[in-house]
Amino acid sequence: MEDQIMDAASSSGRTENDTLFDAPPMAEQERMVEAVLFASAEPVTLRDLEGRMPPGCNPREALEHLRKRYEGRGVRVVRLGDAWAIRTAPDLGFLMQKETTELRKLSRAAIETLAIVAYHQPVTRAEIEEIRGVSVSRGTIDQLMEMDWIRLGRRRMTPGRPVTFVVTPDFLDHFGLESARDLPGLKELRAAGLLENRPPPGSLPLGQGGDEDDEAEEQAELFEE
Amino acid sequence: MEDQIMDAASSSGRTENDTLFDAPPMAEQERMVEAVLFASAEPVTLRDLEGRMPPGCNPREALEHLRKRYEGRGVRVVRLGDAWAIRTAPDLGFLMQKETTELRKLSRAAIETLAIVAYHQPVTRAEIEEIRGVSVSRGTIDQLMEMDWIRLGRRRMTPGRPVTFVVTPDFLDHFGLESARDLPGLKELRAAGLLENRPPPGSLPLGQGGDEDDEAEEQAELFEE
Amino acid sequence: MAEQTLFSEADTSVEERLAAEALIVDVDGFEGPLDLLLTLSRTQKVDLRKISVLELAKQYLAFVEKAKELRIELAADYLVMAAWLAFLKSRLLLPPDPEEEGPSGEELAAHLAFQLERLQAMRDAAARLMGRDRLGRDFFGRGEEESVARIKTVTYTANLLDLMQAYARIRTKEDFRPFVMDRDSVFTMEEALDRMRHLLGFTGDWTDLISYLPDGWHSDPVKRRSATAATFAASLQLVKEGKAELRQSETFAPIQLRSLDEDT
Repeated sequence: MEDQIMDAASSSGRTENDTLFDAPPMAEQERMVEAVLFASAEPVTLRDLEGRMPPGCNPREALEHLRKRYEGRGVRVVRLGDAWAIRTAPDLGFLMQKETTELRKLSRAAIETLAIVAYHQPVTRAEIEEIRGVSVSRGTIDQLMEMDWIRLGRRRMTPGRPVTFVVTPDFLDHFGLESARDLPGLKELRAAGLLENRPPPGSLPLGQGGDEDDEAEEQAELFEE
Repeated sequence: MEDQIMDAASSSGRTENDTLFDAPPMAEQERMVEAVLFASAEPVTLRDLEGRMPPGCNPREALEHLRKRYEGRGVRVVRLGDAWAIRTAPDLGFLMQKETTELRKLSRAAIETLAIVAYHQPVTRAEIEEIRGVSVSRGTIDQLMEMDWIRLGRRRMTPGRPVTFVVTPDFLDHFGLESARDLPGLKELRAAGLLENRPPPGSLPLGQGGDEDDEAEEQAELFEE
Repeated sequence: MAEQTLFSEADTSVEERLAAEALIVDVDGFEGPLDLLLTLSRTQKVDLRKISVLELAKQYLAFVEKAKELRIELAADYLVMAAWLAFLKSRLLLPPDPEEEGPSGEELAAHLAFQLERLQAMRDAAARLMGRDRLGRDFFGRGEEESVARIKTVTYTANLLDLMQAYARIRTKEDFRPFVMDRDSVFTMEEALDRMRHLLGFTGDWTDLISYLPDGWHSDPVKRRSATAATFAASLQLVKEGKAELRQSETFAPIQLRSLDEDT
């Protein structure tokens, strides 16, 4: 069918009209209209199409072909006032639900808490508070759990048997990590220029003192494959 | 042709498989995939498609049909790793001056670093430095990560367990690559031994050999399907 | 001889001399010694696989010499490379010593050639990559994302950089707080002086200075160090005031103190 249109366009060009002589075949014009409608952020007017396409093109005809081609497909060529656009077929609207999610930046408290869980897991709430230097609100933890980025780990075998938090596979997925072990350490962050400031020379090492051995052991367990 | 497939899908559903029984015909699945891909500016993963389509659908097969259907058209169905997207045909770029986005100017160091990550992935910072013969400046890695063209890979199982870098689906999308295997000249470079991390004989001022076996394996994994 | 290849005016054209000068003046424009070597290797006009590493070493050393003459400061890694190339050159020129350990000159030269070829290959690859049809320039994504407002869910998001920077911020906060002495483990000289003035009266005999440390300051090394220093400083003050005398039998022996105050 395209061949027929192409022939018609080029033969009419050859015989009747000098400006049409150099115009691309209709199939090519249809491709152009298709690409422009797809990539444009707004519906495109005929005049706009004419302005963009090579001289001698007939966007109206190309649009008609394109509209026919998309009949019954998952998307349609629709006319909106004097402009044209490609739109999802109305019966498939149910597939578009995901497009309506609103993205919001995570709060500073949440991202800091998340970072501490990622780097120190399994970590208790008290430990998170000690590292951040401020208390962690219930809501922050709840939010991160609801997002399925952190979950409860094993209880710590210390008095009170506090619950611990670890990151989830969803977290790894979202941040494009193979495992939490792949997070760069402070030295690596600094080397990569991710730390704006440098510590004064001779400052103490950054590691938390205390029961590091204990923790390291537990971490090793957690990170084993 | 689609009709045949449709029949095959629905008849097998009727006779063999209860979960397939309710799956829409393949032509309908193709419409769905078409609608979802058209509606989204970002590549859509196979997993995402599966999640959005009715149970029993086979988006991979639908995608193959759709890809064939759009061959030679103004827009194309392209594969980017595990994700799929619709993109305009490159030969029609001249129509899109309005849509052209100012590409961020990258330094020579950043471009070289990007190429090294793409061809040598997973690659450590030390290896990048060995290949370029200079240290990677502050901010180069940072910039490439911010652009979402490289991300952290698995840590290398060598002393110090250094972090590695790999390229992202966004990188593939930007450069129109179906997968890292399709990097231009990859085969030739590999055949010429230029992607090896050849340990220097004795000690060299520039050398820092890696664990080659480990790395070769990891690379193979990455460049495989 | 090496000078000739780069800097002799007799057999080089004006263009080549200009290029050579540009090399020198623009040494900052090189991304390290390997980049410089790669540029120099182009004067050989051969396949990188057939390059003469010996010739290249000579050119590099001549370059470094010239830079010295012109009093251009070369970064340390250029000088390290120069030293290494001088070593390589001697290895390549001298007959191999059967006694000598380590890789041969040829092996070292081959590896350098490999490094140059690999760097060039990566540069070519980078150029090909950047020359590809690119999203947003040659081909385009959907201009108008469709939004069918059905379910409105709020998704919170953050990227890896946010996460890593947040962590770095927390963990380095400590480094940048204003300097404050940790009062918990510091025993001041004033405190020590108070304590010793009080205790000195009861000890007419020579007494080990350590016995003046307050209770609870012995075991923790940080506290012990602070208390010892304060007590020692306080004892010096007492000696200065003529209220006590100090003695030590030999280096590192215990320091002993006794009261001089006859009245108390």
